[in-house]
Amino acid sequence: MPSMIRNSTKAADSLRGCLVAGLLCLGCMALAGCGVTEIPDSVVYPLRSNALVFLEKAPATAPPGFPPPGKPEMSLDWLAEQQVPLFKPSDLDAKPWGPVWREELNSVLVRHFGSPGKPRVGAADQPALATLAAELFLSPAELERGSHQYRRSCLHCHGVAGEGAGATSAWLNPLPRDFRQGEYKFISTAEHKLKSGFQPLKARPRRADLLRTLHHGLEGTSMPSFALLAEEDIQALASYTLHLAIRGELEYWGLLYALKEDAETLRAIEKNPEKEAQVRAQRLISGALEWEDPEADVEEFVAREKGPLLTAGLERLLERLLREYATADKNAMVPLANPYPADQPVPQTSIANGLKIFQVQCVNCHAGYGRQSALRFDNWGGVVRPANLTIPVYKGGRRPVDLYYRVARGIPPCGMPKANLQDGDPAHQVWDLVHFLMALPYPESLPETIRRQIHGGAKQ
Amino acid sequence: MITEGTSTKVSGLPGTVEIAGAPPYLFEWSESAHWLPLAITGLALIAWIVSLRFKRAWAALFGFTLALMALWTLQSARSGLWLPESASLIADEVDGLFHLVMALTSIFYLLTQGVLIWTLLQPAPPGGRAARVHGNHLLELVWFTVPTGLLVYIALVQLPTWAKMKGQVPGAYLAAGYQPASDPADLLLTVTGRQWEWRMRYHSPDQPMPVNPLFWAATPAAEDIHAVNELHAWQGAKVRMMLRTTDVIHSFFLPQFRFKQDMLPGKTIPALLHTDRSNIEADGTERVWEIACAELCGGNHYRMRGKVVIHRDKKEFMDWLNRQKASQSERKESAAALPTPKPEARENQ
Amino acid sequence: MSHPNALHAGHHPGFVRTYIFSTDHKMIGLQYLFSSLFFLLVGGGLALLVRLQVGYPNESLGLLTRLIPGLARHIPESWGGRMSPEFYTMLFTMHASVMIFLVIIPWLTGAFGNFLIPLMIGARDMAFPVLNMLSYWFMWPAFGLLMASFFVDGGASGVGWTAYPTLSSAALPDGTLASPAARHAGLGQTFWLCALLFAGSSSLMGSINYITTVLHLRAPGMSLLRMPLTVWSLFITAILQAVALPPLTVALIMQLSDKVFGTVFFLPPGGAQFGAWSTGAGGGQPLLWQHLFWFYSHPAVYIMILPAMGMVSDILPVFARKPLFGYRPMVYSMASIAGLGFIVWGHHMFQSGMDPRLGTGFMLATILIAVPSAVKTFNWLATLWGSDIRFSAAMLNAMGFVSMFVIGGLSGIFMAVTPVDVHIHDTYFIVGHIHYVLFLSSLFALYGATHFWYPKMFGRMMSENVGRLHFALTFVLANCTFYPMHILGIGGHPRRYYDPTLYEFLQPMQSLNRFMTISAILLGFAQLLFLANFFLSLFLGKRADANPWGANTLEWQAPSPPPHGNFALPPVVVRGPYEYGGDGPQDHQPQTASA
Amino acid sequence: MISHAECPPPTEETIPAPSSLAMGQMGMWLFLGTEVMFFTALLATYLILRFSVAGPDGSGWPNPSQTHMNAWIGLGNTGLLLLSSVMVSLAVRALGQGSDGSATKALWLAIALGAGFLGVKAYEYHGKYEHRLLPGRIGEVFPEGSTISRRYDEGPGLPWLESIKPGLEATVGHEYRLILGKEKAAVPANPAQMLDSVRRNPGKSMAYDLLLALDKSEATPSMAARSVFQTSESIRFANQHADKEDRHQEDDLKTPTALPHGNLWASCYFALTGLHGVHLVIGLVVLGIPATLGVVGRLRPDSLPYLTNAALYWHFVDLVWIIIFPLLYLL
Repeated sequence: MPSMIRNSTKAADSLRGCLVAGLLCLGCMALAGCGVTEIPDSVVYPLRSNALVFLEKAPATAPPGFPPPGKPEMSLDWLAEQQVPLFKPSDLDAKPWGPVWREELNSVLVRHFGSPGKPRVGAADQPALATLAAELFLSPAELERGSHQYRRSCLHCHGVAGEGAGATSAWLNPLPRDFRQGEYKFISTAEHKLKSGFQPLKARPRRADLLRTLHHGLEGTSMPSFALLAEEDIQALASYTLHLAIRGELEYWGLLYALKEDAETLRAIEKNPEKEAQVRAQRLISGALEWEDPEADVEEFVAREKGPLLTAGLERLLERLLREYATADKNAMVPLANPYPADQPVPQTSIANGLKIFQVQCVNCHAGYGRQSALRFDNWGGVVRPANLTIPVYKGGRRPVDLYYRVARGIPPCGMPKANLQDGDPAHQVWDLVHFLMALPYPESLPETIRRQIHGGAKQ
Repeated sequence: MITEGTSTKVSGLPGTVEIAGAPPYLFEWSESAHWLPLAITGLALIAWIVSLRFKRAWAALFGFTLALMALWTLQSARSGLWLPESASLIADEVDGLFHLVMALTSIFYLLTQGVLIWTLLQPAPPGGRAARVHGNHLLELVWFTVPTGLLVYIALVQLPTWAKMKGQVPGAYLAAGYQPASDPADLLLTVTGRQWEWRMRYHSPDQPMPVNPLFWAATPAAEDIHAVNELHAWQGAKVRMMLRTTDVIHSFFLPQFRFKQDMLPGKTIPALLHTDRSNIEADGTERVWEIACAELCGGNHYRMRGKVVIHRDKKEFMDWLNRQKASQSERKESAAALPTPKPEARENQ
Repeated sequence: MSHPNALHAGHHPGFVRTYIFSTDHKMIGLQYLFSSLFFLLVGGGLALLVRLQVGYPNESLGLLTRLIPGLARHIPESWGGRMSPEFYTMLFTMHASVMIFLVIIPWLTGAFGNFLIPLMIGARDMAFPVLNMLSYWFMWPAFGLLMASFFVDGGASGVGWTAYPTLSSAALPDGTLASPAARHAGLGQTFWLCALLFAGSSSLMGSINYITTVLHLRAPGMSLLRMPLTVWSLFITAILQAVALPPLTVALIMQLSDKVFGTVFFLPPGGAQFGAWSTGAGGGQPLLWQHLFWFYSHPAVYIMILPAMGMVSDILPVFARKPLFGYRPMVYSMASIAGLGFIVWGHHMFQSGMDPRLGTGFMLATILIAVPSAVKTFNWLATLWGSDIRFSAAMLNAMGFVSMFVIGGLSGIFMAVTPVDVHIHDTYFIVGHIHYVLFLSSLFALYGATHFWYPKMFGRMMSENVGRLHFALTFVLANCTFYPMHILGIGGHPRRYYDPTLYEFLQPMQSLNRFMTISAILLGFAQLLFLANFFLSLFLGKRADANPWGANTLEWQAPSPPPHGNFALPPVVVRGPYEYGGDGPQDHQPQTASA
Repeated sequence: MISHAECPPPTEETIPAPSSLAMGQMGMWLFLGTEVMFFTALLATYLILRFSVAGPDGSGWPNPSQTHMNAWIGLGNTGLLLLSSVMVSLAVRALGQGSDGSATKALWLAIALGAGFLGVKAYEYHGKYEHRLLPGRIGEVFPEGSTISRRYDEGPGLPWLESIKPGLEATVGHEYRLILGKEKAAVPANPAQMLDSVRRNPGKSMAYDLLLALDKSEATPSMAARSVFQTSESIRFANQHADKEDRHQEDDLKTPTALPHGNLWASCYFALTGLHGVHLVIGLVVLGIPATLGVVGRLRPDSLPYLTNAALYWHFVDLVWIIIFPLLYLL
C-alpha cells in the first residue's frame, strides 16, 4: 500500500483551506441576506401602465374564435382595431406636461395610500379623510394586517396594486379581478343615478358583499373561499381590498382626465392651449364636485386653492370616493318579499312564469339556457361568457337572495342589465324568474313540459 | 413549539398540552435553526482537524451523526413533532404498526452503525494484514434468514389493517364490484377536488339514502347542502365520502385519520371514515384538524387547505347542517349581514 | 489476437475526434463526467432555491433575484421579491429531472460505465464505439431541451418529475393556452417529454453497448464470476434499462400525442374542466400513466443505486485490504434486486385508486426486496470487520454510503407497510427517503468513485485532505438537511408545498424547515469544495503512478491515464478481483497472471 | 463455505472469441429485445384501455362497421408483409450464396411489398380522415368549452339512451315495478329482499338506478345519462342494451358524432398502426441501402452481416404486425 494518500502537498492544501473558509463566509452572508422583513420597503405600488378601456362604443359580443379569457393584451389589441377608445398611460409622456402630471399623481397616491409595507388611506394631516377612512375601517393598523395577509393569500393572482395581473394570473380563466376601476360584479347595492353623464354609474359594494366573496369564494372561478382564515384576517383583507380599489380608482380618474378627449375639454383647451394641464385639472375638479353636487361652483373652489390644482382635485375626489363607500349600506338593495310561502314547495306555475320571463329577458345572451352563450366584453376589456345556467354552479352565491340580486340589479360591469320588470307585480315576476333559475339545473324539479323543452324529450 | 419558562406548550397533541417541569428540549429549534447548522459544521471541521492526526477520529464523526439522529428522533417524539393525534380506530392501528416498524428498524440501524463504528475503532489486525476471508456460509445464511423472517412478519402483521382500511367498502375500486348499500353509512357526502379547493356536497338527511351512492355522487340534487373546504361529521359516525375531481388528480389527506386517497379524474372513489374522536372540547373550543392535498395539483397545490370538524354528537352536527341549509336557502339578506358587521379586531385599536 | 478495434491502436486523430466526437470509451466517459458535474451545479442551485422558499415562504429573496440571471423573469420586483407558486413547482420539477436524468444516471452509467467497463474486463474499447459516441451526443438535446424549457412561454414543466396526467397532459381546444392545465401542460412539459425521449434513447444505446461489451469482450480468463462488482452492477443496470425504458418511451410518446394530437390515452371519460374550460370527453385512464411511468421509474431507482453499490463494493476491499465478503451472494443479491425491482412498481400507487388487492401483492414484493439489500449491507460490514482500514477520501465516502444506505433502506420499510404508507405517502418522509437513497447513497458512492478512479482518469491525485474535509462536511450537513425530513413526514407535512405555514399543524415544523434550509445552503457550499478539488487537481494534483492504491482489478494494470487501446497486451486473468490481505509476499494479488 | 480463493487457470471455454459479426448480431438482438418491450407496452396499453371500457363480449367498444375497419384489407396487408419477409429471407440466402443480383431483385421486391403495405395503410388513413375518425375529432370534443353533458343533452346520444330503456325494462323492469309497488306480484314478495338481491348484482343495480332516474325525471334521460356515464361500467352496460345498428345510421353523414369511446379507439388505432408504420419506414430505409448498393453493383458478400441484421429487423416489424392485425381488426 503506497503512502500517497497520507501525504499530499501541504502548500496546495493550505491554499484550499483558505478557499474553504471563504466559501463558508459566503454561506453565512447568504444566510444573513435571508432574514429580511416580510415586505421590503423597495416594494411600492406601481403606477398603472395598461390601457384604460372605455366600452361605450364597444361591440357587445366577441366574434367566434376570439382569443379566450386569460389573454388580456390580445383582447385589448382587438378592441383597438375596432376603434374602441383606449387610453394608454404611456401616451402621457408625449405631452409636455405629462411627466409633471404623472409625478403629481404619484405623489398624491403615495401620500394618501403609502406602500404595501405601510399602507394607509388618507394622509394623517387631513383629518376629514382620516375620519372617513376610520369609518370604513381603513386604519393603518388594519391595513397593515390586511397587507400582510394579502401578500400571502392574494398577491400572486391579484398583483401588488390589485391589478389582477399577478404571477398566477396568466394561467387563470376567468382572469383575477382588476380592483383598480372600483367596479364590482357580485354586490347587493342598487345603482344610484347621477345627473351628469360624464361619470360612469357605479354602485359601491357594502362591506358585507366583500366579506361574502371572501368567505365563499366565487364558485366556478379560481377565486377560492378564504373562510378558514381568522375572522380578523378576513376583515383586514376586506379593508385592504377597499384600500387598493380606492387607490386604483383615484389613479384611474387621474389618468383618464389627463388622456380623455371629450368635446368640452377640447374646447377649453383650445381657448387656452398653453395651459392644457391646468385645464384638465380643472375638469377633474369639476368632475369631482359635480359628482357630489352638480350645482357646486368650480371657479370658487379653484380660486380658493393655493396648492397645485391636480392635487387639490384628486384629494377632493378621494374624499368623494370615501364618502361613496361609507354610504354604500344606505344604498343596499332590499329584496322584495317573496310572495310564495317559504315552507312550501315552489309552485310549478311560478317556474313556468319564470321561464316566460327568461325567454323574453335573458335568452338573448344566455342562449340555450347558457349552454351556447357567446363571449361578451366587460368593462375591463376582457371577455366573459354568460353563465351556463343548466349547471348548478353560481359565481355570485347559490342563495335565492343572491340570484335575486343578480336578476334585479344585473351585473353592470360585464354588461348584464337588470331584468326589466315593468308590467305586472314586480315581486312575483322577479321571484318567478329566480325560482325558474333555481329549478333549471335539476330536471326533476321542472314541470314536465318545460323539462321536455329544456332537457330534451323522449320523442324529439 | 413554544417554550415559556419551564413549561412547554406542545401542539400536535390533543389541544395544547402543558408539560410541566423542565423543558423537554435540549435546544430550542426556532432559535437554534440559524446557528445550529453552523455549530454542527464546526464540529465536523473539528473532527476533520483531529482526524489529520488521529485517523480513528472518523469513528467519532459517524458516532456523532448517529447521536444527532437519535436525539432528533427522541426530541421530536417527546415534543409532539410526531404522528398527529389519532381520531379513528384505524388510526390507532396504523400508529401501532408504525411504532412496530420504528422499533425493528431502529434496532437494525443501531446494530449496523454499531458494527461500523466498532470496526473503525478496531486496531489494525496483527501483522498489519487482514485475513483473506472470502465469506462464511453459516453467517450469510443467518443474515439472510433473520431479516427474511422479520420482514415476512411485518408483511403478515399489516394485512388485517390494510384489509380493514380499504375493505370497508368492498370492491370500492371496481365499479363493477361495488356493493351499493351493503354497509350502510350514517352520512353521505361527495368531496370534489378542484383547482384549488374542496367542494363538499352533503346528502340531505330529509331525503332517503340513495340506492347507489355512485349514482347520487354524479347527479346533484336540489336538496343537497353545499359547503366549501369544511368536512363535518359527528363522533362515532360512519361517513361515506364519494371522492371526485373535476380537473386533475388531488389527494384527500386527513392527517388525524391517517386517511389519504387520491381523487382520480373520471372516477368516483368511495371511502368510509369511521370517526372515533371529536375535536371539540367540553368547553366548546375547537382543536384545529386540517385537510391537505397530498398530490401535486398545480401551483396552488399548497392552498387546498380545509378543516375537519367532528361534532360531539349527531345533534350538534344536525344543528350545523340545518344552519348551513338555512343560510343556503336565504330569501332575504340575513340579519347578520345588515348592516356591516363591525370587525372585532377594531375594538382593540 | 484479432481485435475489432485493433485498427485504432496506432493512429492519432485530430482535436475534434479526440475531445469532442471521440469514439474512445475513456474520452466519452470523461465527457459524461464533466457534463454531470456541470449539471450537478445546476440541479443543486435549483434545490437551494426550493429550500429557500420552503424555509422562508413569505420573505423576500432579496439580492438573489438580481444575482441569478433569468430569475428576474420569474421573480419580478413587483411581487416583492417572492417567487410565484408556479415557479416553485418548476423548480422542484426541474431539480428532480436534472438530478435524475442529467446527473445521477449519466454520472453512474455514462461516466463510470463507459470509463470502467472496458478497462475492468480487459477490453480495448466498447463493442460499438460509434454507438457509444452517439449515446453521449444524444444526451445533449436532452440537456438543451430541459434548460431551454425555462425560457419558453409558460416556463418549464411544473408538474413534478412524475408528470401525472391530467395535470401534465390535458390538452385544451385550440387557443385556450391560458388555463392552469395548459400552463403545466404547456410547451415546457412538451420540451420535458422530448428531453426524456432523447435521454431514454441515449440510455438504450448505452445499455445495448454495455451488455454486448460485457458478454463479448472480456479478457481471457475473465469469467463472469471473476468480474469486479462494478462491472456486474453496470451489466445488471444495463439489462434493467433495456427492459424498463421502452415502456417509458411508449408512455412518453402517448403523453406527447395526448398533448399535441388530441388523443385521449390519459384523459378520463368525463374530460377535465379547468375554470370555464373543458378538455372535452376522453375515455382513457389517468392511472395508466402511473403504471407505465413507475414500471420504468421504480427500476430507475435501482439503475441509480446498483452501480453505486458495485463501485462501493470495489472501493471497500481496496482500502480495507481485505477481500470482499461473500462475492457470489453480492452478485446474486444484485440480480435479485433487479429482478424483484420489476414487480414492485405499484408501491408508489397505494393511494392512487388502484385496487387494494393489487396493493397487497406489490407490498409483498416490496417487503421481499429488502432482503437482498440487507444481505449486501451485512456483507459490506463483514468486509470491514477485522480489516486494516485506510481512511482515504474514497474510503470515507464509501463508508458513508454503507452507513447512509442503511437509513435509506430502512425508511423504505415504512412505505412497504401499506397502512403506514397511507399516512406518509407524498409527505416529506418520502422526500427524505429518496434523498437518503440518491444523495446520501448514490452521490457518496459517486464522490468515492471519483476520488478512487481520478488518478486513472487523469494521471493525477485529488487532494486527500480536501477530499476528507469535503466528506466530513457533506456527511454531517446532508444528514442535517435530509434527516429532519422524516420527522416532518411523520407529522404529515406534505411535499411540494410552497408555503407550509398556511397550515396550523405545519407551523410547529417551520423552524425545522428553516434548519434544513440553512443546512442545505451550507451543504451546497461544501460541494463547491469537491468541484474545486476536482478541477484544481487537474493541474495541481500530485502525479499518480499506474496503481496508486495497490488495487487488483485490471484497470490498475494499465498506465494512468490509459492510452488509446488501454492495454499494450491483452491481459490474461487468473483470479478473482478481491485478493487482498493474507500472508503472501504482497498484501494484494492483481487479477492478471503477471503480478 | 463459498470458495473464492484460487480460481482455476483459464480454459478454452472461458476465453471469448470476439468477432464483429457475433457482436453486431448480439446488438441487433438486444435492440429487438427493447423493441419487444416497446410493443408489449403499447399493446398492453391498448388491451387495458379497451377492456376497461368493453365487456367480455366486446360491446362498448366501437365495432368495425362504425370505425370502417375492414378485416379483409388488413388480411391483405398481412399477406403483403409476409411476402416481403419471404423476399428478404431470399435476399439474405442469395447474398450468402454470392448471388448479389438475385439478392438485389429480392430486396427491391421486398421494398415494393413494404411500400404497398404503407400505401394500403394510407388508403385506410384516408378513409378515417374522411369519416373524421381522428383523435380529438369524434364527437367527444366540442368547441366553446362544452361539457360532457352537452353531448347527451343535444347530441344523438338521446335516441340511443331512449333505446336503452327497453333493455333496462327487460333486465330489471319487473323487479323494479315490484319493488316500487307499482305492480302486484302473483305470489307476495318481500320488496326489501328483492332490493337486496338487485343491489348485489352490479349490472342489475345499475339498470335499476337508470330506470329510477328515467322514471324520476320521466323524459329526461340527459340527467341520467350524465351521471351514468361517469363510470365506464355503466357505459358498457348501456351499450349492451343499445341498438348498435341505429347508431350506425349516422355513418351516411360521414359525421360519426358521439361515438362512445370513438376517441379512445382512434387514439389506439393511430398509435398502434402509426408507430408500426414508423418502424416500417425505417425498415424500408434500412433495406433500401443494400438494395441501392445492389443496383450500382456494389453489394458484396461482406455486407452479409448488415443484411442479416436488416432482415432480422424486418422480420420483427412483420411479426409485430401479425400481432397487431388480429387485435385491431378481428378482436
